[in-house]
Amino acid sequence: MILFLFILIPVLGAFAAWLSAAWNKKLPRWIALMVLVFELAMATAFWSEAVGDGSWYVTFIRPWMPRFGISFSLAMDGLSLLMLILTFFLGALSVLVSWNEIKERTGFFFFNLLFVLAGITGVFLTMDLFLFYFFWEVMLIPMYFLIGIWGHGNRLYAALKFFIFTQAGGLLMLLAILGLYFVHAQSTGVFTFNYFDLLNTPMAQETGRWLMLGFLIAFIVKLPAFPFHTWLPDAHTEAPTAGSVVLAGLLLKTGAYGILRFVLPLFPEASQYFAPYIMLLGAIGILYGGKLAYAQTDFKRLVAYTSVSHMGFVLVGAFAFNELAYQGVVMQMITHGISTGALFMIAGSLYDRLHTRELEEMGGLWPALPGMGVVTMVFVMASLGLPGLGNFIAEFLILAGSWQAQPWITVAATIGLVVATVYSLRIMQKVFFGVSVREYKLPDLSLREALMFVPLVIVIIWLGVYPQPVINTAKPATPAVAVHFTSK
Amino acid sequence: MITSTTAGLVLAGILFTMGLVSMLIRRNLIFMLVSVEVMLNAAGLAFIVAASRWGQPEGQVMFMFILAMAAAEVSVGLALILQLYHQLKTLDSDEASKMNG
Amino acid sequence: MSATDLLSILPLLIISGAAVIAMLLVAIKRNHRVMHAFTVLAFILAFLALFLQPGPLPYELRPLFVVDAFAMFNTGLILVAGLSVLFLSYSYFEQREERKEEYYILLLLATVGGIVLVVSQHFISLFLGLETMSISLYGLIAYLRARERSDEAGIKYLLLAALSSAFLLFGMALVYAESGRMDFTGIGLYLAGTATVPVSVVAGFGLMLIGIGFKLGIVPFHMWTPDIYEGSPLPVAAYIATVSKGSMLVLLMRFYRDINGYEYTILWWVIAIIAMASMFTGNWLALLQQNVKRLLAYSSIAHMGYILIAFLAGQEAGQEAVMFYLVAYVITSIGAFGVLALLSDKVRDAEELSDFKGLFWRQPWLAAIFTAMMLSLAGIPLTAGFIGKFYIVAAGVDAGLWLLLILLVVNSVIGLFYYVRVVAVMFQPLEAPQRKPLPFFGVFALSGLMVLLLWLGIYPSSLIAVIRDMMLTMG
Amino acid sequence: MNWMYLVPAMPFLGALLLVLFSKKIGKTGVSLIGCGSVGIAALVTIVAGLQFMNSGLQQFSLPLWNWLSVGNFNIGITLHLDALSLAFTFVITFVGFLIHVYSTGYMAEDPDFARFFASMNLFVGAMLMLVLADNLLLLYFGWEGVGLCSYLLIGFWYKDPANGAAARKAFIVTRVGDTAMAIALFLLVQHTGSLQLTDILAKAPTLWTTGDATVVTIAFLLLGGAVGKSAQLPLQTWLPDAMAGPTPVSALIHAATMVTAGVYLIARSHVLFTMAPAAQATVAIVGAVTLILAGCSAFVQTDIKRVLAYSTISQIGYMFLALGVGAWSAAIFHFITHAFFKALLFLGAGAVIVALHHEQDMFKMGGLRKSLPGVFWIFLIGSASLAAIPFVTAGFYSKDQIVWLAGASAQGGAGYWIVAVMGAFITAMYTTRMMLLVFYGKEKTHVHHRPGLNMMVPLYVLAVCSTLAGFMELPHTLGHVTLLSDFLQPVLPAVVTEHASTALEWGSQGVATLLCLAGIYIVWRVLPIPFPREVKTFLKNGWGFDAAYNLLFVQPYVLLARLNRKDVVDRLYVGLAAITRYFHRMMSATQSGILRWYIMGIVMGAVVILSVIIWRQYTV
Repeated sequence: MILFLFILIPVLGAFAAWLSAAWNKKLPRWIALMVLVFELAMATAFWSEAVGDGSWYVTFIRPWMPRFGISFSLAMDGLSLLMLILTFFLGALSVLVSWNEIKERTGFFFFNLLFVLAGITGVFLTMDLFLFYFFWEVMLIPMYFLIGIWGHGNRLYAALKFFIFTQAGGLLMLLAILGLYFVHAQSTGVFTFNYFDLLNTPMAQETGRWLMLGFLIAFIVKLPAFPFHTWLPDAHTEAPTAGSVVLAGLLLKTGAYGILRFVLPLFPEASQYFAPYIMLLGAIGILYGGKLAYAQTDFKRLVAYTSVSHMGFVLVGAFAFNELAYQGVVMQMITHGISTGALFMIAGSLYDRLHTRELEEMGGLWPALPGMGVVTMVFVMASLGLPGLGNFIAEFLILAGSWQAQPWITVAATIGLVVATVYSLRIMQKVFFGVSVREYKLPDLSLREALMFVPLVIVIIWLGVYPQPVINTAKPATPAVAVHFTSK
Repeated sequence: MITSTTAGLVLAGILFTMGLVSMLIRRNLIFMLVSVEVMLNAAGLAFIVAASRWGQPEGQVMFMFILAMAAAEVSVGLALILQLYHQLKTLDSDEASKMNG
Repeated sequence: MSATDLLSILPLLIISGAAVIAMLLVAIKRNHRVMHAFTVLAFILAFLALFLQPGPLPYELRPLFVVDAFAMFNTGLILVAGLSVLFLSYSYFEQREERKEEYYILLLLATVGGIVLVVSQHFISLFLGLETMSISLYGLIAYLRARERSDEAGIKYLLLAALSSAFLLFGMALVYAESGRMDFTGIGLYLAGTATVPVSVVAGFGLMLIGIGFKLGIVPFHMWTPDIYEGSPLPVAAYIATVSKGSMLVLLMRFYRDINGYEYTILWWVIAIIAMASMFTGNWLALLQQNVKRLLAYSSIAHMGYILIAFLAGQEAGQEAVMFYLVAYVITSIGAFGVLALLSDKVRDAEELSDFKGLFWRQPWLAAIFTAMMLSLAGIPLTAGFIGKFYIVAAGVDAGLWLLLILLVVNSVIGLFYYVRVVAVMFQPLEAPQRKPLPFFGVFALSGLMVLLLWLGIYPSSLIAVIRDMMLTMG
Repeated sequence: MNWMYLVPAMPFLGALLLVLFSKKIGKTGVSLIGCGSVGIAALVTIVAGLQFMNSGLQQFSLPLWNWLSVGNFNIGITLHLDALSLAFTFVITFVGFLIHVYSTGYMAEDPDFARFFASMNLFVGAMLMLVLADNLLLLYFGWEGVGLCSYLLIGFWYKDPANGAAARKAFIVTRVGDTAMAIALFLLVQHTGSLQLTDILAKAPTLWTTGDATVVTIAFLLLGGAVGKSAQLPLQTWLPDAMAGPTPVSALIHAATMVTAGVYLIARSHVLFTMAPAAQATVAIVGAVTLILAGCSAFVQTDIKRVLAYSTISQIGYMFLALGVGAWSAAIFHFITHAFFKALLFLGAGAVIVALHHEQDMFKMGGLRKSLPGVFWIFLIGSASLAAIPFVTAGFYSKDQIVWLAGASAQGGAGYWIVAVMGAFITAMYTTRMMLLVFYGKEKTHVHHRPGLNMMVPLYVLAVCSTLAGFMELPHTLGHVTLLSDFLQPVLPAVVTEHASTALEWGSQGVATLLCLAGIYIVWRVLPIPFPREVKTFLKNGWGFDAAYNLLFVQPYVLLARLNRKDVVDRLYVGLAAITRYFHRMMSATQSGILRWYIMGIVMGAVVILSVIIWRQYTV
């Protein structure tokens, strides 16, 4: 039941926020914040109790469409739990981020924000493939609105592009889900969308490969991997800060989650067959994304391309089939969510003050904003993979793991660290160093901003120096296929 | 070998085609209406031929219905054409193309 | 005819009778409100009469009619659709200057045609139903005489419908000439008993397909749709999109099943190509369309293409999918046209995309409804359209129609572009929101439709169970 | 020794406090925390070091907490103390403390006083983690951490974009090396399943035979990391530019400690290098070539700090040479003396620079012998050590050992020896030139301000060390003291010498001494040395490496980035959209509104359907 509440509470909160706006414009943000803090507390409490209790902590099943063998089936293991905590953590922060940024139609804004978070929560919890697809699509619309209504200049184009890309991938996944459903029915006579039943479906080699591609495309569009990444810079750049945070921090993770949860366990043979090609795509993404990030002049666009680069690591790691890489992928999902989310928040805070995102118009901000400079430095360093910060753990584990599968691809991916250095340092230089164009008299971190950034900094350092709790939590959730070659 | 049924159907087919062709090449709405009547009657003829082949009344019943329907259609059609003429001052069907795209 | 015979087609009788009484009412005194109330009453009564079904199903009224669960269900669907249209019609026509009362008579007559189509199992009743509906529609389409476009639409529809009827008739004549039967089951028997089906019979089916395809508005017989949708009054457009197309679709399904049409690969391929062409043509045409009515018309072409995929998948799943999609499509179409109707004023219809600018901030509820309808058309979850599309894809996957499904996916993506574009327009910021009071009945009907849409989107099991039972009894 | 964790913890804590409370505690508070934290670390090091030496342990590990544990792969945050790390720790904390104290004077006027000390403390902490790490991952943590601080401090005066560029260059170039090192770690994980240093060094001989491709690859990759950090060929280009940072930074990071991390790494993993002769030879060759190239460049610089920077590269070249020929402890010895005298020289240069109001051009200095006598003497001591004036300087003993072993050790040879003595000659020349330009001749810039006590005291201490440190280790010919190499013996094996004899050693020392004195004499007599201008420019720009890298890597990358700013992949999707729109326009044309056209559509459809059906009927 607690699983259902995880989804239900944000949905109810969403409607409450919407309706309350008619009464008081400031109420929705309080409602949203309280809902998410409550959820975060609930998930964290759950974590402190649940760790070590085997693979699946809790499940929730109700029949939904018996005609098709569809049930409303939720279940939680370590991976889901970690993703859930990340969701609520970033969700609460994105409310704080929007605190003053969103002045128009606050009710509807927070409605959408909570709704998209509910959808994401559902994606992370569901163990019914139909329901998964359902949530997968549900989260698109509120996200579309977040970008399309409260975004910047070219918001409609960006929102539409986002929508169309993910929908195209999603429909292919739907075909694959149904294909799997009927393949399963043919061989066992049981019509079901239940994840656990569909595991180990016997199927012809070729069928498996085609179906796997259907899933994979949906996930790597969302991830996004080269060459399906082009929706992301537009969407990230035009979205309001909270939208960018949710997109980068959470929505992209649903793609990674999908790969770990569905592609690998459902199609072990096909995954191994395609692994080198997919890892290659990942490595190309790392380098290509990094190169594009370097070329950007728009702060948010730059950060957006870094996501392409960082998500390449996920792809490289997920298909390396060993435990190191798997744990690295889980870490990467979390740390990228935090570090990139933080960078978008910084971009938002700067935009608040300067009303521009152009790097060329910034510079020399350090004297005015030393506090923000320090925070930015932390996350820039996280983004280039400085040891001691969470991203390093993730990238190291991924690369150390993938090395054992594909050394040459790993070399290419490792060169990504240099590329990351090049673009990351450019951020610091362009924003905080150099001489200020005009003499700024700007307020440094406000209390609200400090409340946003301090937890982020603490978490990223915590993950950098003591990631073991996360690793322990994710460990029982490791699918057997993911540890195909265990390290010697 | 050509049976009378086949011959009748071929005749009906020829009539039908003639109606069709004239519908295509005519621009005057009245003529188009007439052409479509020709086609309907060709179909009716085909029914009669078929009915006579099987010695059944159904085909002829059908023809009656076709006649009735054609009459209804013509009456509505003429009314509409009249109205259109008031507005466009022409019976050229190509003029009645305000809606496109 | 026995009492049970009459009872079994009671809805049809009620509507027919109501049409006659309505004429008398007009003759006595013109009163829009009374006419409207009377028609609504007739529809409700007819709907209730469905539940008075006497005997076991299927109940045959030889030779023309058959009343089975399938027919009952679709009669119900037609009646509900008609009722919804009626709710929208009152306020729409109330603000017009033309005489309003005959509209209701025509609507009743068209509904008679529709019901006849869904219960017919004979060429004659097919023809009668079709023509009753068509001729009423001529009048309905051209009802707003003051508008030039109305006449243009009316005359176009008349000539094209007559043309297509001619094809249909000629096709039926060819089939009849060869088989000597005009009832569907009889033709089926004839076909079953013939080793090689003569070319004239297959050609006859082909010609019939033209007539049916015209009504369904599928490529290449689709060209009338945008002009007719644009030219007709909005409730009528909604009616054409739903009742006219729906009843024809039902007829096609029945006919195809009775003649065992899935055996003729050539027909299958013809329909498959039509389906593909319809999807692409409809979506491409709608892509940058600025007129919402035309946009809906084009989108309906594409949707008919989607339905044909489920139709081609055949089997149980395919037929269920067709029915579910039809229900979803009926709800969605009426909802969409309904929003347009409520937004229209007495001078013009709210049909340009620019009329929707900032609607969400002016009329949030209407905008929410329209958004839901658009998303349903696009097949986004939480709406019936999503389940419908899922059903079609499931049926397609089951039947292994991968090519068609991939094209469906491509088209869904193209479709998404313009549906979402419409939604985006509604959410554009608007400086000075002006509200206009909305008629209660209209909003009530639309809200009901939206609730239904969401209900079917979230919990479709009830409808699925009904459709499934119905299909099972049909055999 | 259990509170050894305080050694790295104190500087980290200091950095944290300085970041959080910089505004509240004033300059005095900042100085106290900044110097105090490193001072405490130094004290703890001394105490722990004494305990360690008394305990008789060969090594001591202090596990703090479990960092990562995935499957069989375990990494702890564990400190590891042995002779090698103790030597480094001592130098880092001790020299670091002196430089911190010095900085309170040097940076006194800077508005970003607190930021400076925060970064410096962070650096010391990271550097300590590097040398105290028990495993390569933790070492890598320190390794990158010092890189970050180096970046922060080179770009300390961020208002000048050139400083920022220098900082980024330093970070990026070293990162190239780090990438190689990271790959080495992956290989080690793959083959040994561990990154624990003692583990690896113990397992290596059982896993591989000498010269095995894997171990050679690993050694080469580690060397890649080392040359990046230690500014050796081919990644040396960043160090001269790194002089953009404040002078104490150059002293601490770019002379005494961080740049020798590469030496530490190679010494630390000496087993792997011993097993990979090709890689070890490469170490020697890299060192030899670097020391000559950098020495030549140092000779023609005009900026006093750049002279010292090239000199540092060159001296680290010596250390690499020593490592390459298996003279492990000689390298460490040179590291220690170099840390003292180079820090001394940098700080002395800093005193000069401050005195002349941030003038760094040696040709605008001159005659400072009189106006800054204290600095002059100190600088003289440092220079003497650098030039390796025989017998009285630390530099003489450490360099002499390397020169001798370059020829005499088993892996050494005549070629290395010749390069080493040539290097000594060049060193003497550029050192003398620097002394002459700065302290002799006419005074060209007036002295503004004399260094205060807080700057001078560290200089005195370092001067003493630069002289005395040499006596830890004396050659066979001169008393034969082996304090350091004995101390390091448990960690680093003694050098194996071949064809060595006392006579030869005398000869080697004699030649080196002669060349050194000759160098001094030549420069003394004939300054300025007439060089063709082109040669001078070429040498001054560091043998054109910068230009070549710029042309080969930087510019193509920037150009590519600029050309493809809009992402060419997106064109694909834009193109698809355009095609769809084109179809839309094409189809729209069919909806002409003309009735006959529609009829035509239906007729065409009918014709096609009928002909397909009939065709099919008669063909099948």
